[in-house]
Amino acid sequence: MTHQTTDRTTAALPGIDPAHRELALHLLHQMLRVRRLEETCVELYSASKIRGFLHVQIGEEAVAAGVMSALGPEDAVVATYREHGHALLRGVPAGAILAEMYGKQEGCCRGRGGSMHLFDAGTRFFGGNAIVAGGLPVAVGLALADRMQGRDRVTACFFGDGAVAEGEFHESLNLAALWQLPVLFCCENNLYAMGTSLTLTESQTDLALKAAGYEIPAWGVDGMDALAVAEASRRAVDAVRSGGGPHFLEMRTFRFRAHSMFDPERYRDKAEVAQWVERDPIDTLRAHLGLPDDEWAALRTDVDAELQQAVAFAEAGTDEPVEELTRWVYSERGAR
Amino acid sequence: MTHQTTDRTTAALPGIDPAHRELALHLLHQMLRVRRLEETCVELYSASKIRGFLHVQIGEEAVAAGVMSALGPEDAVVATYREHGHALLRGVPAGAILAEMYGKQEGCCRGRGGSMHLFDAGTRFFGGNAIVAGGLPVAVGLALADRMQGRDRVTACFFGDGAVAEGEFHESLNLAALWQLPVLFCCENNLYAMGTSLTLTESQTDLALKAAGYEIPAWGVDGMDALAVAEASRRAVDAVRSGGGPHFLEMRTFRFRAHSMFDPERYRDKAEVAQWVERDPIDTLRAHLGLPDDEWAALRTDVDAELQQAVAFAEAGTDEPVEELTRWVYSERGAR
Amino acid sequence: MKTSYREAMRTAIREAMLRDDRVFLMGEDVGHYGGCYAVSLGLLEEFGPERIRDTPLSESGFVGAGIGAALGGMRPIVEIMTVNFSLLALDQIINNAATLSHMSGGQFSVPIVIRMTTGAGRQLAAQHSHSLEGWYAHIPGLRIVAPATLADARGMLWTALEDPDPVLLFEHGTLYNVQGELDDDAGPVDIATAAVRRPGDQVSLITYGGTLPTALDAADRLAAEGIEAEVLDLRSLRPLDDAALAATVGKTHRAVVVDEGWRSGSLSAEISARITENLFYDLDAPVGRVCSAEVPMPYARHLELAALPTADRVVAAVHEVVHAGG
Amino acid sequence: MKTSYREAMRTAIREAMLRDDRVFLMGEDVGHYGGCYAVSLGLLEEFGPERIRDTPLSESGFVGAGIGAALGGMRPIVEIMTVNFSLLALDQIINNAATLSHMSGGQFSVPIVIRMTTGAGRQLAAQHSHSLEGWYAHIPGLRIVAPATLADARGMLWTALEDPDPVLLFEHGTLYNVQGELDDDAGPVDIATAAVRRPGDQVSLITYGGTLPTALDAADRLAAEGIEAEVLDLRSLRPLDDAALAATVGKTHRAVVVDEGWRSGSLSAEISARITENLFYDLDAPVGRVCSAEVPMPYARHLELAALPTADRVVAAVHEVVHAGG
Ligand SMILES: Cc1ncc(C[n+]2csc(CCOP(=O)(O)OP(=O)(O)O)c2C)c(N)n1
Ligand SMILES: Cc1ncc(C[n+]2csc(CCOP(=O)(O)OP(=O)(O)O)c2C)c(N)n1
Ligand SMILES: [Mg+2]
Ligand SMILES: [Mg+2]
Repeated sequence: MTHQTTDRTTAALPGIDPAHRELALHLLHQMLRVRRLEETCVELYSASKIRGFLHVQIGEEAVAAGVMSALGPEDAVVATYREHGHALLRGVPAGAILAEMYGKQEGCCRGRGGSMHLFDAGTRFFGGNAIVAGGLPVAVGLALADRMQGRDRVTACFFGDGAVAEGEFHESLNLAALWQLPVLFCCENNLYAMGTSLTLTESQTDLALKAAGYEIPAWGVDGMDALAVAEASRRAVDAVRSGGGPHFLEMRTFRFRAHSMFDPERYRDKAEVAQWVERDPIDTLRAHLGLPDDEWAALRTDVDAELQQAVAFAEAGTDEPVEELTRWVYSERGAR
Repeated sequence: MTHQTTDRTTAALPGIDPAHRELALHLLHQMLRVRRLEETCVELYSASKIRGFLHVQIGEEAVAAGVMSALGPEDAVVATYREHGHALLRGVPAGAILAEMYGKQEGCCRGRGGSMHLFDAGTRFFGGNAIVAGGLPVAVGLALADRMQGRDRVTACFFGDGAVAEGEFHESLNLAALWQLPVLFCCENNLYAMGTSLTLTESQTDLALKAAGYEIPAWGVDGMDALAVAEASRRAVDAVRSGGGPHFLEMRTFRFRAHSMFDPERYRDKAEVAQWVERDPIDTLRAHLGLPDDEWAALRTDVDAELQQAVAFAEAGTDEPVEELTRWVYSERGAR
Repeated sequence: MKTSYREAMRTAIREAMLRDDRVFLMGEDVGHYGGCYAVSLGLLEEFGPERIRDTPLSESGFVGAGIGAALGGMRPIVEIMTVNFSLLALDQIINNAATLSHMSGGQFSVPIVIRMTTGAGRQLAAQHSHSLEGWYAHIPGLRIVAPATLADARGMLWTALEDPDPVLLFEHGTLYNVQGELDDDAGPVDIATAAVRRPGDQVSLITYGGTLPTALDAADRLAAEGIEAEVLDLRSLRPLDDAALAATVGKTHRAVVVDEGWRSGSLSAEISARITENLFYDLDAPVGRVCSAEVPMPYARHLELAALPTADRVVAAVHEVVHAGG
Repeated sequence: MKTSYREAMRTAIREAMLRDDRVFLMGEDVGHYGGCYAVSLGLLEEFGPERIRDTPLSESGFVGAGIGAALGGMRPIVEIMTVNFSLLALDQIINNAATLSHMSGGQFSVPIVIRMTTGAGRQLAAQHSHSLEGWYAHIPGLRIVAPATLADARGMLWTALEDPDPVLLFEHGTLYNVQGELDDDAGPVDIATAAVRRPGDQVSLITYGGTLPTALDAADRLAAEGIEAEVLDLRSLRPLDDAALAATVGKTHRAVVVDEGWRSGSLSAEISARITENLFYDLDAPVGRVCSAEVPMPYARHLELAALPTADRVVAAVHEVVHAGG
């Protein structure tokens, strides 16, 4: 059912070198896939096809697109409950993601996880964690396993600005730095933790500076610029992979939509949102590329087709028999 | 039963101004009281009069003596399981402390707490906590109450280098700094957490620098020099009391004895200990003062008398009736 | 007056803030967001950011700070957004809040109220669907209460704040939208006794919190078949009201406990054990239990429903004990 | 071979390290200190600091790291110095270790073993004397085992490491110094079944871990008065061996559960409830329970003894059920 997504590279426009254009087009395509997937999720939620909590990252696509472009297939990814885009760009088919949100057994977790708990062993995508900062220690452990087994893999761990206040953040950064583990900490700083602004949660609001306090190389990146994120990620991933220990990227971004489908957004005014929407990462990159309308239209058609197939796949999904309720509580296959 | 301890100030020696000499003598006296109390505890433990875990701070007395000298009666103190000296210098009678370790109802907690859980409402001594870093959030809350009720009190919170790795340390420092609460964080850095050296627990071993990462004024102090600790504490307490927000003191010190009565000290060699013993805070201050032998002898006699009375008091202690086992699980007096 | 569980809880907080200026509300998103479940909506505007205090995501830190503030003379209401996150604050709750009074030989008490949303039923999956209130009831030094009605949502908070010891107050997420009538002069209620919500003499349905509506629904259906079930709402999970258990089972001789906790080691086990210990010779049948399946809650609706106690399952369990041996 | 519980546990760790190089031991003071209870003494010298890994005081961090390492193909043995500190790691244990397999639809499993010292009896007071293993047994997705004998201390670890799911292994602090004989070829043992440690036909004493010696002691005393008690060692607290419970109670018709946990909501409640559910008509008397008093453990020796289950109390409880009604 997977939809073949083809990177469409055409003759370079004057002034932009082909490699750069290829990367830019790739990032644009990936961001558009995330955007359309999540716009579809919102529609399906309103149509009551998707239930529970739903958190979309619309506006933040440059972060996932940029970081993922720097990872290899053997690397690992740990994300949060706002992870649809991360799963998709890591290689989980849109259909499997939507089927999961439909609660169907064709979903990537057989419908047991839902929106907040997407997992995929095949692409080493370790979720999908609904406990803020709960994924950080796990990422440290994945990296520890790689270190102890002499594998040059990198574990990318995504989390928000709100997670920085949690004790698990502190313990994880210290362990990773102390043991010099190959973790790339990817902080998605969208300035709000639900309805609480960063200024109300951190005494030190410069999060890159905070990370540096653990002796971890850390730098801030424009999280609305996919090319900047991709470039910073490439450098950081290279450093981590070549034994440079953990690195920390603070991606400064913004969520255009509400925290979840239940959030009336009382805590921020429309003007602040509007300012950021002007920096929409997709529009920005499209303009930077000077992409001709026909190519843009083609790209959209391509992505829309992918999503139509995905929705169809989810709609055709089937319920897992109730008799299987307690399956998977304990593993069915022995440990290898 | 309290033994009256008199600060013995005699004519100043040439070259030392009287105020300074008075403070120095006071600190010397206080350190000696702690030293002798804990030497007594060790003897009593060997004699099986005291059981459970026993952690002495022998070698670190300058820290408690110096900080306590800067606090007022309305201030609050939160300490760890290595807190006999803190309780004593805060004003808990040695007899009540020893009776507690004997498990007698005349003890400061009626024998329910023991060595690790000394409490005293009268002197606002809030323990005595056997969970590493468990006292920090409580200290933050005590300071929050003072702030909300407009009282200019300071809460001094003691903890070790090992506590710095705990999530509760991180959450507490951030809260105190974010809300600008009157907490004095007193880090007793004795270079080891049980048998694990600081270099094996922290990626950033400069703990003052680490605290500064929370936007908290922090400085390192020679924890073997009672006068230095007293001076640093005075300045920090003044700053905190006058609304300067939380401050952090890293006191660099060393424990001369084992972590507890069960510790064979395999993790450090005698030479390291010997080097630090040469800097014994009591000997150092006594030498600095050029205290005549007769005055020193008098001081010791004074302290020994206090302890003899304390031991007698504990020996005369009585067991709480077994029928009272479940008293105090819930309060007997209503909340006021 | 027509109101909702959510509004009743908000009124209770508001009243407490007005009655006693030592009272304040602290937690994640209680202020600017308006409360994750809108319980504290509007209170920031009325009382300001000092007393309606938004906290960072630091469960252990702000729960511990609440404990310290209580020791310092305040009367904190600490909101942990959901019981799932309270696991991060468990050290503070168990090792400090629950023990300080005893460890200090009665010198200190910790008058804190910790509120949290609990329970499943909204397809929030494994990490957001725990029912751990019965698990917390294992801890000496804590009082555990579970308001299941509008009157209790309105009246338990103030009584809890007046209690000198830590009280954990569990609000089931499916109750917030429950609408109903409440006396205009409704006020504080006791937090120690159980209450019979429906009289009956053939079987006792013992429950609390989010499953009270389930039990009442089942009782109606049973009545239709001529089985009169008495529904006992525990209200306080620690301590348990043994007298009320004895009274109802002494009358009906048969009992079914309805508890949303995972069956093994749930509160239903303690209740079953106590009934057997105290009323063994009164029992005409073994105590039945209707609990949640022992599975991290699945997201899929049909699986979640299959995992939770439903009126169907309660009715079936009652049939068993009613037709059992005796 | 003459050995001790501590040595048997050390041998088990050593053997596991030698058998499988994916196995490593991680925790506070397991290395340079030699282990808080000297279990890992000498292993740092033999296996080096990578595989005998001292951690900072970061319970949530290193337990979570153990979970991640297990997902990454390692076989971590994570030592939490004592159960009291495990409260700080509970989020990782419950929300990650216990749920990842199910949440991911069976794609992942977490083959981690978490060892901790549990229990009271050494005057360590309120914050260092918990017995929470029965409390942990409430959590689906976890296996809970409690080695009470030298053979189990020697043999449970390897089986636990071979299990694909998280296993929590509880070592009672009073057992480490127990001396005894162990076959030279002693090796892995199952971690699923209960074991009869002393046959008898008049009453069943059901226990585990640190209270097994207490129960055996009581059984000897009862035998002296002519009451033959069967002592069942649960060994696995989750899952419980229902067949073994049925077998012993089906034979004796009377049971007393001995559990060091606080009485209300302890494992003894679940066992009592299950026996009543499954064997109600076989019972000649209500199931008795001998547990800890519901108090944060006091330091004073005489108070601690008064709070704990002792052979005296077990004997008294047996007298009650033996002379009871039926
Ligand atoms: C430990 C924990 N506490 C509280 C919550 C409730 N909650 C869910 S998301 C969220 C805000 C997180 O903000 P941030 O980390 O910045 O991520 P973002 O949602 O902005 O992407 C909160 C408070 C949670 N899921 N986990
Ligand atoms: C949360 C927690 N983990 C582990 C322990 C066991 N433990 C007791 S003291 C200690 C070392 C603490 O070192 P540090 O904070 O430096 O204080 P020090 O003993 O050196 O004064 C440890 C690991 C504990 N009491 N609490
Ligand atoms: Mg955010
Ligand atoms: Mg130390």
